[in-house]
Amino acid sequence: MTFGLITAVFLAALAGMMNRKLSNTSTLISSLGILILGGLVLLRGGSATVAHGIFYLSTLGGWFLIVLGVVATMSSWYRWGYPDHSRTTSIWLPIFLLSMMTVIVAGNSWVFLTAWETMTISSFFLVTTHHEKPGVLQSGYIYLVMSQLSAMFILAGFMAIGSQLHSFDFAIWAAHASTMPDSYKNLVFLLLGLGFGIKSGIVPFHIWLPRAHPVAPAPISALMSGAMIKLGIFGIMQFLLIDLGQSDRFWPLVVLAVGAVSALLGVLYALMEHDLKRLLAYHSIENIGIILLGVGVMGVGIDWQQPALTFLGLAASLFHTLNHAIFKSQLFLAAGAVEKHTGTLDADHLGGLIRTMPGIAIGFLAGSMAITALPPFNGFVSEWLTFRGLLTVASHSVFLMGIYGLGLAMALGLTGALAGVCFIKAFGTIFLGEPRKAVGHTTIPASMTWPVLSLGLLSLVLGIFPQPLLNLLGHVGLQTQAGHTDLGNLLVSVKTLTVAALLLAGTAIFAVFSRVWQIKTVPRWSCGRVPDASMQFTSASFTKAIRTTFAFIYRPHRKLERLGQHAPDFADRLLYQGGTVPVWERHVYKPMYRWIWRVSHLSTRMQAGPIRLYLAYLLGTVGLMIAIIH
Amino acid sequence: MSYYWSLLGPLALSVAVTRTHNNADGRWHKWIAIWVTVDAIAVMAIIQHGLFLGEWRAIFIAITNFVALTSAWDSIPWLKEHGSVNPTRYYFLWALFWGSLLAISLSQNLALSWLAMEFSTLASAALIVEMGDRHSLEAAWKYVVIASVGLIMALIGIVFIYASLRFQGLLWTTLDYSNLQNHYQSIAPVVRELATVFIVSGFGTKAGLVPFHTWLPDAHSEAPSPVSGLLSGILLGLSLFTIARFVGAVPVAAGDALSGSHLLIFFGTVSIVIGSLALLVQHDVKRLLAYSSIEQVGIMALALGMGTPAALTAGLLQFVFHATIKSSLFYGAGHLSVRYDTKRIDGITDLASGSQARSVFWALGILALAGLPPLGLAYSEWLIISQLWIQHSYIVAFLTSGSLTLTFAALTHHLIQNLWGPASPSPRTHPTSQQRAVGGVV
Amino acid sequence: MNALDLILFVIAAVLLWSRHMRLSILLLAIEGVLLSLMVSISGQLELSSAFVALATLTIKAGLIPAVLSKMMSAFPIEVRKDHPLPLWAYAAGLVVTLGAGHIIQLLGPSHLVQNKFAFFCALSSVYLGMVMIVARHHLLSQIAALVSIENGLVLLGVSLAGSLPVIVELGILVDLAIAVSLLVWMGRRIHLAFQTADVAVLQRLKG
Amino acid sequence: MLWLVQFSGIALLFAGSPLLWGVTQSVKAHLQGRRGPSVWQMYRVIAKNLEKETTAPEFSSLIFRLAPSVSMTALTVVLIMIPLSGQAPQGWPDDLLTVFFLLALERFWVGLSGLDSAGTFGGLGASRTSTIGTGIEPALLATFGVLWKVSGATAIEPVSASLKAVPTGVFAWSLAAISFALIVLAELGRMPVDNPDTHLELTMIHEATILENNGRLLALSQFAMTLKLTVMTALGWVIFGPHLASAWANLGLMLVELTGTSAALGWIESRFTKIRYFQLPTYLSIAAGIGMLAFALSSGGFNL
Repeated sequence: MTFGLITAVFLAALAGMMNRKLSNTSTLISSLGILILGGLVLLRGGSATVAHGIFYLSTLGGWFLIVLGVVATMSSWYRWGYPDHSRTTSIWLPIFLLSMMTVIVAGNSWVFLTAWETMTISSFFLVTTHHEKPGVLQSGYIYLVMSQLSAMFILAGFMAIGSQLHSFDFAIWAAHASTMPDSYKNLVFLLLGLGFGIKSGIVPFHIWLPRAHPVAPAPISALMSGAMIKLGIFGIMQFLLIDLGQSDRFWPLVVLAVGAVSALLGVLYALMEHDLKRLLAYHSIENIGIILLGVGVMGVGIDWQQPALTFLGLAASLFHTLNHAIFKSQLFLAAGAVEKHTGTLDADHLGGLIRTMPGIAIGFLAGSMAITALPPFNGFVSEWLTFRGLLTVASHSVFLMGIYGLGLAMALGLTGALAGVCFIKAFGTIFLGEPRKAVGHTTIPASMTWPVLSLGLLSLVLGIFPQPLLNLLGHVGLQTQAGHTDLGNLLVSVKTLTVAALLLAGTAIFAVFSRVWQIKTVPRWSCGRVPDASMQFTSASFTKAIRTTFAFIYRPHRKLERLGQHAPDFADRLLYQGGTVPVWERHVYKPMYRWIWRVSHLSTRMQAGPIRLYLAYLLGTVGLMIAIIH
Repeated sequence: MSYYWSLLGPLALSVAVTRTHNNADGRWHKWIAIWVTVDAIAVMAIIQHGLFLGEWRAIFIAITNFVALTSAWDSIPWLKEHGSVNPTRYYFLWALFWGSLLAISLSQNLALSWLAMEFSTLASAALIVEMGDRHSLEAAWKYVVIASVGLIMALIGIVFIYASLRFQGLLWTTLDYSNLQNHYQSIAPVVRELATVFIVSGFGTKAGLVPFHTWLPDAHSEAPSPVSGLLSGILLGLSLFTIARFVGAVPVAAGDALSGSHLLIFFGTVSIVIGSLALLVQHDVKRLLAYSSIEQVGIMALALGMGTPAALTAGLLQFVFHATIKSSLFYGAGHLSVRYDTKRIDGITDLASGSQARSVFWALGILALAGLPPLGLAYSEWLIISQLWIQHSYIVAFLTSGSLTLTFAALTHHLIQNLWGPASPSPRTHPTSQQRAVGGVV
Repeated sequence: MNALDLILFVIAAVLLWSRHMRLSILLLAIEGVLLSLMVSISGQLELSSAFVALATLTIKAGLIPAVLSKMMSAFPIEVRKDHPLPLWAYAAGLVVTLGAGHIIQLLGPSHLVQNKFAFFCALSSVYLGMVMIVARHHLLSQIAALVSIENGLVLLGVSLAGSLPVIVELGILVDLAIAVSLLVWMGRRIHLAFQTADVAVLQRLKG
Repeated sequence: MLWLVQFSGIALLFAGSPLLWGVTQSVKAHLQGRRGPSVWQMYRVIAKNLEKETTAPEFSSLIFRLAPSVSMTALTVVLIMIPLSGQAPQGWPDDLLTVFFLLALERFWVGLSGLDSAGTFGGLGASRTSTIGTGIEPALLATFGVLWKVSGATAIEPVSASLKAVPTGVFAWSLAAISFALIVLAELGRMPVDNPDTHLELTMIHEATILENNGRLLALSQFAMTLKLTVMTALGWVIFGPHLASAWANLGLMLVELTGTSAALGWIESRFTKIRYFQLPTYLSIAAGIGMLAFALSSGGFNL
């Protein structure tokens, strides 16, 4: 059954690859296939090997298949209206989908790595669809290299496990990996953690993410941000937490720290962006951080042998994974619509789009509220779970460890608040107010609007009724086979339905009370001057206070030049330039890059030209070796 | 014994070629290619039994013939592009080179392997000189001198081994690998160690192990592309496997620092690191491929150095994949450099907007070389790395993994440039090889 | 026998030192004659070893010097002379000669080396040839050095094993002949292309 | 029984919140030597605004029109969730973290409405409100952490009694209460963070976001402002205040406490000056630091 379904997905995707006209339909079909497969696996529970160990299906994988399926289905639907009929997309998109599915259902490390690398290369070609635009190739290249780095770490980690267990089958790993010695587990944790972490975009390996995601076409960005980076989380949970079981207590704390740092820095960098898609990409880093906080809680639970805490962390991270997939793909799809609608994504040029594309605007608002974790949307539930997990860790430990846990919770709180600011900014400057520049308005087809709205609706539904889906998570195989009991009261104290009902009813009552339909439009107040669009706050001015507050992170710079004849006193024109310093790029990656080039140059010095030197190498080496013999 | 029939093809060809008249139209080139193809198929029929059994010799012959036949087919367009090359001489030398490669593959005897290898040097060097410009002269000179010195090293080792074994009364079969294996214990350990050092570095020179590789980038980049394919794809691997056969037959006591496997692993690692580092700053497309060969040979050396059955299989796989991929890339590089009139990587740009087949071919080849699954080489490399882990050679494993990443980065860097790079303003700014030759003479 | 070895060793040393191509070629020819003499008296006098000796004489004392001197005469007078031997080469020569002693010590316990003096002379000639190929600039010197190393190797074979298998010896000889002819042919073309016979100019390919 | 107490408490506090505002204002006026308006003044202002015609600035959308309703709703829901008698009825949604997120919801919509008004002041107010929010939320969590540590649950519960069992409980309690008070001042936009009476564009924070509101929208916004005062102080008293045996008595005590707080607020307003906007991060991080210290002390030990 499952094997048949996998085969069907393969065939559908391959058909799409062969034929450009078929591509849309068959991608949609294979996406739905993935969704169904995920549902089947999840409902059945447990794990099974399929096709002589080529595929290995676990409940965790089932959950990630659903995550992938949802995003893929919506992106495929969205593609019907998305005016990008390039050959690149029609060939590589099915392969990309297929490889992501195969990563999840892979049964041994060879299949996994093949799928993983195929995923990298196909997404690289998708990212560079518009290679003629400046900067795209560079972004794609950085993405490719970072991905390969990740693949190599994963390879090393797999080899470490495989050489210890003398098998590369995941089913065997699941059974025996927990018996490995602790020192070996540490090595595996380091290698696989780095490998999967780089691919999911943790700080400081995040630099590829804000470059690669924005330049890709919108459905691709949605898939990459919504599904692909989640596979890193899948790897961490499957191999490091579930398979390895109890390990050194140090590691969950590292995961928590990495999560907090990624979350905070991700949102802080997002705040300074005025390109909508780059902003969303930075938010992916933030959300990966939040998911990792949940993962860390799960790890702490495993190490403390606390099934309830383990399950809390698991539920928090997995649910946030799904939620982020939903609202992030929704936001990316909406951003794609904005781009097609106006031809730009620069928040400093846009404004008032809620009047020209109300459907997308409402979808974006729903997504913004979900990503900011506001009730009654789904982000609220998963962040609530994460908070609960962190505060539980904090309150069950003493002094320093307690402070650490509380600090993490506070970091998450700060992250949430900053995300709020960022999305007030994003939604406010792009969809509200008066247009800042005159931009064209192309009509958006309904097939681009509806996926965005459906995803918004899905967010809302999951925010109000999270319990059924969370119950499915009880099947995820953990070595501490408890947690099922705690499932029921996990969400008992957050009465999502009550709160949602109160909120909707209250808003309706007050809206009726204030008679919103009777309100007349009048000119706005601007101290008596004639108001114009430039008086509005822009993206940069909105976040000025945050920029100064976090100056130690941003290292902002500004330059004010006075131009004109009597420049110092009466300037004709002022030239203002400002920005922030990309710290990681400047202080880590640039020097590293230069260093590698220098070493490379140095290594070719060996090949200096004169044949007598070459002969001297040869004879010298042999002489040296003979001298060693005794 | 029947394997020796495979030498008939090259010999017949070399004789037949001398009978041809050097008329302008190259119609007979096609017949040579057909002859090589037919011969390859016939030999395949002879050796198929051994092939199924996984005999090394059979595999070597098969892969040598396969690359030779592609080289023969590629020679037709290549000769058309390079009118200044004398086809008769070219094909004569080519046939000798092919024959010497087959002889290395076949050889069951250390001394014969040595001889065949020496002849392969001479034949291929003569082919490089056929290009006729200053660069190729320089490359060929370095190639012959360095390779000869290296091979003399190997010969010193062989003399030691022979001198130790001549009392066995086996006469000239003393140096058969099987006899070596049977009698190696009568060789004093120190002699074994000394001979291993000489033979590994001697044949290692032909295999292109760093620091004996110095001739390799020059020779491979200046040779005619069809010959570069054979040089890089076949000759390097065969030299390495000759070392492996010797090392397998005459093992050094396990505790010795300079045992064959240690040397192979050491030089292999150094080759991987240096080869991958050099990739990043290359300007010449064929030099790029040559350095990548050094790196690949290093990986093979690791596999052969470990010597476990799994590692040997992986090494063999690596050899086969590398032979097919690298040779086709060399052919492609030759045609591209003629088409764009430059061998500079930054001159060969914007492939993607041209013929689709060409860009797909090039991209697939480079990506395969970069170690991207499911394109062959990735798997053999992974297998080798897994063997390193199993043997607990962590440092080597990390160095190899790191270098593979670097290789990937460098090759894709150049690939992106090739596929979509900005079209160079005037494609004719770089002098062609013929112009260079003329300039050199003037 | 030992006297022959000593003479060959001295010739190798003089070859290293000699700047004049004509002298070098002459020395090579003498080496060839002595070698063929050596081969013929070393083992039992058989048809095969006589054949090898004859071949050695033809190739090493006849063909190779002839080809080399033909090549040299194609060069103008001013490029018939190599640079003087650099100082470090003397030191290197001394070191490698001592190195040969080191190897004899190494091999001592194995009883491989029957005639230590002959072995020493042979190995040192090989080593001196190697020093020569690194130290010398001239195209011809490099070829001569290659031949000299090869000669030393034959000496080594004789001193260690009496003789190598005939087929191998003949193979080596033929190979040497072809290699030298090829190198000579290339050397003439290099001289034509680069207007010099100094290998130090072969520096265009790097990196 | 608890249900009845809870519902009457909600009704009382909802209806009485403009009165509490009035108390603050008149105490302030008295301390400043003015006669000041009556304590019922806020009711009059709201009633007056309800009668006026409602307008919205050009370019504004439904967001602007809905925002006062949403913030009003969010605060009402928070009010509903607080167990005003110190003990929630069975199955009551008295969840601490939900309160946290509801406050964020209110702030989010206020910010949006500011930007939707398409003027300079709206954006300014939105920017300042949400920036202050980024300091408030983590600091609030520190206090919540203390609560969590003591009760081990997510519900809003009084902590004083439980903290007494901890050796350093008194310190923990007082530090947490101080931290919470500092945060509440910031959240409410009172001195020393913001001056609620100002109409000077350069300094105003909350006022700027509702500058374009009038008529019914303004009435809702003003009511929301007073409701927020009530909600936050009630939350503080429930958590940190004394706790009596009877539910009705507790409710009565709550009313007294709220009135007292309003008066105290008036006193604070007339004693302190507003600190600079760019000094606010320092202020808020001090609050957060105190909260963390309280959390550390609430475990009662210093063993690692």
